[in-house]
Amino acid sequence: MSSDHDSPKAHRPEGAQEPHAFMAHHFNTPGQQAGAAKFGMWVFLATEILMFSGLFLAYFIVRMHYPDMVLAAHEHLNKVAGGVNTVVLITSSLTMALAVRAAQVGNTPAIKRNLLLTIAFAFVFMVVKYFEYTAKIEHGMLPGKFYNAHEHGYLIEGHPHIFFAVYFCMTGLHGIHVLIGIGVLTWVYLRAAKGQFGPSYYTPVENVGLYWHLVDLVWIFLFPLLYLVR
Amino acid sequence: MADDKSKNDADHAETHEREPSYLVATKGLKSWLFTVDHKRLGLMYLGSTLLFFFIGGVAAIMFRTELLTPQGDYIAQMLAALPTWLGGTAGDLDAALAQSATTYNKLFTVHGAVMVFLVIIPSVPGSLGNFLLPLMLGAKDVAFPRLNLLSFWVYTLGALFFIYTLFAGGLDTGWTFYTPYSSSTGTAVVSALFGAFILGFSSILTGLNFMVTIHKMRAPGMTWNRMPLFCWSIYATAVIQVLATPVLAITLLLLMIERTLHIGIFDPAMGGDPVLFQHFFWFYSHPAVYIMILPGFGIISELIAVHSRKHIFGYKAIALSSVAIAIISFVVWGHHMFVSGQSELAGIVFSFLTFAVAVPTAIKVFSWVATLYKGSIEFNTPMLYALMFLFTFSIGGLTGVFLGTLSVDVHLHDTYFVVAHFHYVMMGGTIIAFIGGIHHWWPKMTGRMYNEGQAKIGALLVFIGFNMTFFNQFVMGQQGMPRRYYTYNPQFQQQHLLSSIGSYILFAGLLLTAWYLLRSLAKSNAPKEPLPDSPWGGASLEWDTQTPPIEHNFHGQPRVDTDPYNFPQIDRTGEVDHH
Amino acid sequence: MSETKLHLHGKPVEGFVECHEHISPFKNYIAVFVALLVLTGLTYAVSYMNLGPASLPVAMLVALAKASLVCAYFMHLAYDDKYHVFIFLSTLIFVGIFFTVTMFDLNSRAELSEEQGTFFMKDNDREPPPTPVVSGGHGEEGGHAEGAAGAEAAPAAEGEAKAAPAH
Amino acid sequence: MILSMLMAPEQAAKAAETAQKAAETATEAGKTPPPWETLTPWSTLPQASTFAEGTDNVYLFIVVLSVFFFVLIMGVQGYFMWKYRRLSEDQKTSSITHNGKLEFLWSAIPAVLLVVIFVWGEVDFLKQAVPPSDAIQVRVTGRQWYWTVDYPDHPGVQLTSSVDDSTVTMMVPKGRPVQLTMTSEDVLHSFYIPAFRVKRDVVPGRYTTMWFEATQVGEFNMYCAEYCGDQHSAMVGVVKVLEPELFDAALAEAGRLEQDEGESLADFGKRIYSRRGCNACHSIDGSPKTGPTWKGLWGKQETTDKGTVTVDDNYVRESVLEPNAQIVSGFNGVKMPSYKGQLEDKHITALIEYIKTLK
Repeated sequence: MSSDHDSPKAHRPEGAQEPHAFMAHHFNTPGQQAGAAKFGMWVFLATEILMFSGLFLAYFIVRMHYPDMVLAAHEHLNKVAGGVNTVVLITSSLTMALAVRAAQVGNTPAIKRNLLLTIAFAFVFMVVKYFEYTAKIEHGMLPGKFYNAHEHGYLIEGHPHIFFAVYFCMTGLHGIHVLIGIGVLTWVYLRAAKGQFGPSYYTPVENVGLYWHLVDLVWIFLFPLLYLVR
Repeated sequence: MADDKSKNDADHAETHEREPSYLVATKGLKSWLFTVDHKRLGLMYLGSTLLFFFIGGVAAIMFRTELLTPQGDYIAQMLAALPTWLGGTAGDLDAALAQSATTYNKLFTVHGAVMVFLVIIPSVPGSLGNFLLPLMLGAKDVAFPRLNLLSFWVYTLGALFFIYTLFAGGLDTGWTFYTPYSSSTGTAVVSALFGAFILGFSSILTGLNFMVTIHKMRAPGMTWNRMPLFCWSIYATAVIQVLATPVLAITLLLLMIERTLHIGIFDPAMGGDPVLFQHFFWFYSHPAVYIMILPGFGIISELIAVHSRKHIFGYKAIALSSVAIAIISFVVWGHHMFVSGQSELAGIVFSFLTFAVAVPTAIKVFSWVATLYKGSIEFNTPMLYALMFLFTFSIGGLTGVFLGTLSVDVHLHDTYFVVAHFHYVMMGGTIIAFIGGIHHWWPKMTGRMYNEGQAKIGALLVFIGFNMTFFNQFVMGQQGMPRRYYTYNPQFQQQHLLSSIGSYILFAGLLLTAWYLLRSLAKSNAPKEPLPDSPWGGASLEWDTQTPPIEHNFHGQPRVDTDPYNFPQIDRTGEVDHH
Repeated sequence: MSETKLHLHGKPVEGFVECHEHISPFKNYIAVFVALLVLTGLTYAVSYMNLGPASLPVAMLVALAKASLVCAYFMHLAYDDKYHVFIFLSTLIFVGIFFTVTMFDLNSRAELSEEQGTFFMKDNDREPPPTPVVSGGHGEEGGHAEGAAGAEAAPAAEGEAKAAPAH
Repeated sequence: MILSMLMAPEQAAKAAETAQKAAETATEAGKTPPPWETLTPWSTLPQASTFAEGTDNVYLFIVVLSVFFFVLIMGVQGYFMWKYRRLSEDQKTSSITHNGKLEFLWSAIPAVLLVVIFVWGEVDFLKQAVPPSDAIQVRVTGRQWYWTVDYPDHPGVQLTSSVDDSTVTMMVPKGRPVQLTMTSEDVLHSFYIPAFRVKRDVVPGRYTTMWFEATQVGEFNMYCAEYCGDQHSAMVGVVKVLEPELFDAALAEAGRLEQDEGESLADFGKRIYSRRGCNACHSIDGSPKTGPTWKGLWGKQETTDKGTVTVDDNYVRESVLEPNAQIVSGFNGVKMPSYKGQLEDKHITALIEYIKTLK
């Protein structure tokens, strides 16, 4: 085992990027840092997928045990609101991807514009969600012991409290992810406004983008399962 | 041993003045609490896991005392008598007696939950993993040092929830939280669930960090096949932590919602399915068993190779079997549920897959024994623990075969046989390896050497106490003694007596170990000369730096051109030199 | 795509591929976006066509197609480090294991129960009949317990009717 | 024998003596076996069902294999430890790093043996999964914390376990298959008879089944094996195996819960108290248990979650049939199962008479 003791800079191969202001001390090259960050993000996405998978499995099992109840209960969800939200999220995914592209080519105004659009769509999503939730709460279509839709004149056969529990768990956890997304998007926007991103360093934009696309991915499956499937 | 420096260390001594170690590089409480140095975080994890190990151990000693006699009244009498010892009047014995069942249930739950969630899962990855991984890979730190700090504080937060649970009425569900009992009992289930939920995130963050570190932070020349086996086992562990723990998080979340809102996914009274909870729970908790044991495997690989100064036998087989175990561990969870009301067909599939795990495990054990062949074996404390591990873990592994066998498991499930089996694997495997690892890397971590004579006595006590406690529990289980009974059939009294006495010996051995380790830290025990870089003659990178290491681990960037088990004592004569 | 290589003893060092970059043309993003909108419309259409038992697999296939588009082009998996693809796919494999094995148990358990004359959900064939579904565990909230019991009386009867032929 | 056990329950808190008695009745010889016998696995656990031998054979096979491999590993390890101990600091070590043939062998041989064990265990397991069609039907219900056992072919017969004693909880004839259909009223339990090598979880909201055929006359311990709360360790009982020709009559006698001639109503109530699981939660000596004690209960003013109430006929009756209508304060966290359909009016009347005697 050998160990030589000259400074790490001496080992930087020719043609490698120069270190930027945001390189941490324990990395040797900016490329290593960017690669580590992106790799970490993908591993994080894997954990997110597995976390949601538990809820999806719960949904499938409830559906298997009570097929008629799920069919009857899902009719009470607002398909239009769900559809609008789907389009909103897909569009926000597009703007997010364009923000990353703008960072890659070093167009700071375009990064800011696209990030702002993404944040705006996220807010639209949450507003629609708010109206949906309000309607459900008014109709007593609540999870578990709070379920009392029959008192509001909605009679659903079976154990509809389970369906609405699954509905609120899934959309609720997804909604929390959207809220967190708004937070990190704002953070990235503020950094972008300071002009910190360019072709040599755009890891935060890219990673937040990956996260946002995952939020979109989850909704792509949630929407047909909860709102549409017969 | 201690005076035998490897060639590289001699080089070091020539080229470098000693620099302040990471322990003293910065000063003040804040420099520890908010450190991003993986080595300091490793020490902090070590301290906290050992603290909880003590708490869990005290709970165990208390219920072992209760089990001295078939009737369940010892703890009640102790609790009632406690005020008199403190100088007051005796407590209400009747009230204590009426609570003695609950007290016992809370004690074994505390023992299980603390040992699993707060000790064994974070122990080796958190302490030794954090300390060693960057050193072994030749990196300055883990990939995300601040995430590492966050992970530690998340662990602390989860631990606080557990402590809160203890004071808010305790927890009596058993560490498995089976529904519907956990959704109906009156104890502080939600705070415990939330604690475990938070601890899960600590585990995920640690695993994620280690995965990225191993992928991206290896020193130049450190190929996958030149990584020390400890890194391989940490890698396999990290894969499980990352893939399985999120499912635990969502399971505990659903259970919390079930308990507070009665949503009817797990609770049959509301239309749910309690067996579904077991599927969800064991999908995490079976792989979690390998989160616990795989790092132990890694430690043993290092210890045996270094202390017999021999190239580890079957490097690739050991490395790949770790990964194989990690993957297979995801498809065997149903062997916890053979009699749970799971379908027989699923039981058969799970049983078959369970046996598939046994093969890579057997490969490891055989390879370790083969490593001893024509070695130069030094019987110092770390090596004694490694050899002890081979003994106890072999028993633990072989008894696993009984429990994987369908018809035998029907009889043995939820009896003391299971208790004995998993203590042989968890305590006799992970904890023994952990203690061995602490001794092995103690000089590197602290710059101090413990008292070898006391350490050997401690090891002997642990070995005798452990086997005395748990071996006859196999017999008891086969005779039909069910788990989690605080009163029991008097036919088992002699065996319980033996177990309890064994547990006292084990406890004494562990206390002795803690005592001499702490004593070695005293100022008066500081060595006159700084300890050599490699007191055991180890050849991996962590022995290549100063003892204790400097703040940024290495002077410059280490480069690697050989594997970590190339000891200078290996006889290369008659061999074609290929490097 | 840039690859940084370190050299040791004149040979490139393994394991030092650091980061991949790829800049897609603007029109690709728009094309993917349009495709996603079309597929969303398709999901809608399918749900109104009422394909019976096929509706779930079809809806899932469409969702899968949408997800693949997002992953491949928005998340750059198509051009990315292959190891990221590997992580992503292996995650899906583990999700698959979790789903299939659990569902396999539930399905085969339901079948076995049918064969053995035992039932998945409780029905009222015992003498004496079991107590109402809501047990005293929720008794603290008296009002709720009654509400839930009312809501559940119907399903219990329904479950009984279904299970009866097997008995 | 059952009656003799009913004499004991006065010192409910001191479970020791009664547990001792339970053990005595459970062992066939009628006394605690000598210590050396408790330490050998085979002396105290009879093979009392048709499954027992098969299970034990697989078990023994694995024991033999395990001992062989353990001795092999430890023997080799011990030999190496002695032979290659470090004698000098510069002792040379071998440069061997692997051996493909050896590694293949020690992967393949265990793999083959494991497949054999798997198949063997699986065959026996499948036998346990399929009950014969002519099996005697038995219904088992688990509750916190006692078992009730009903026989659909013998209407009116019900046996229960008791928290203070190991009483006969189940009677089965020798040499006839018996199928248990089990469910739980509250949480998970597990019905476990070690001597028969059978065990099955009892799941609320669902029926699980298991079957066995006893091969030995005698009394065998029965346990709850799935943790179910406070008195988990008191959910034990005895399974009594009888010659088939004695079975029907003995069952009818054991299951009878009628007032005997010459028995006072209060004595009858006392019998019900211990035979229907009341003693699991209610003491009669004033000591606190899961439920309110019955000592001095009659006529007492109790504060409940619905206001105060005097303990009279109506309140006792309501508490038996709808236990959670009015819960005495301090006992909110506990749920009592309803006895509707389990206890008839005459039983409740007898219980009331019994409570009146507990001053």
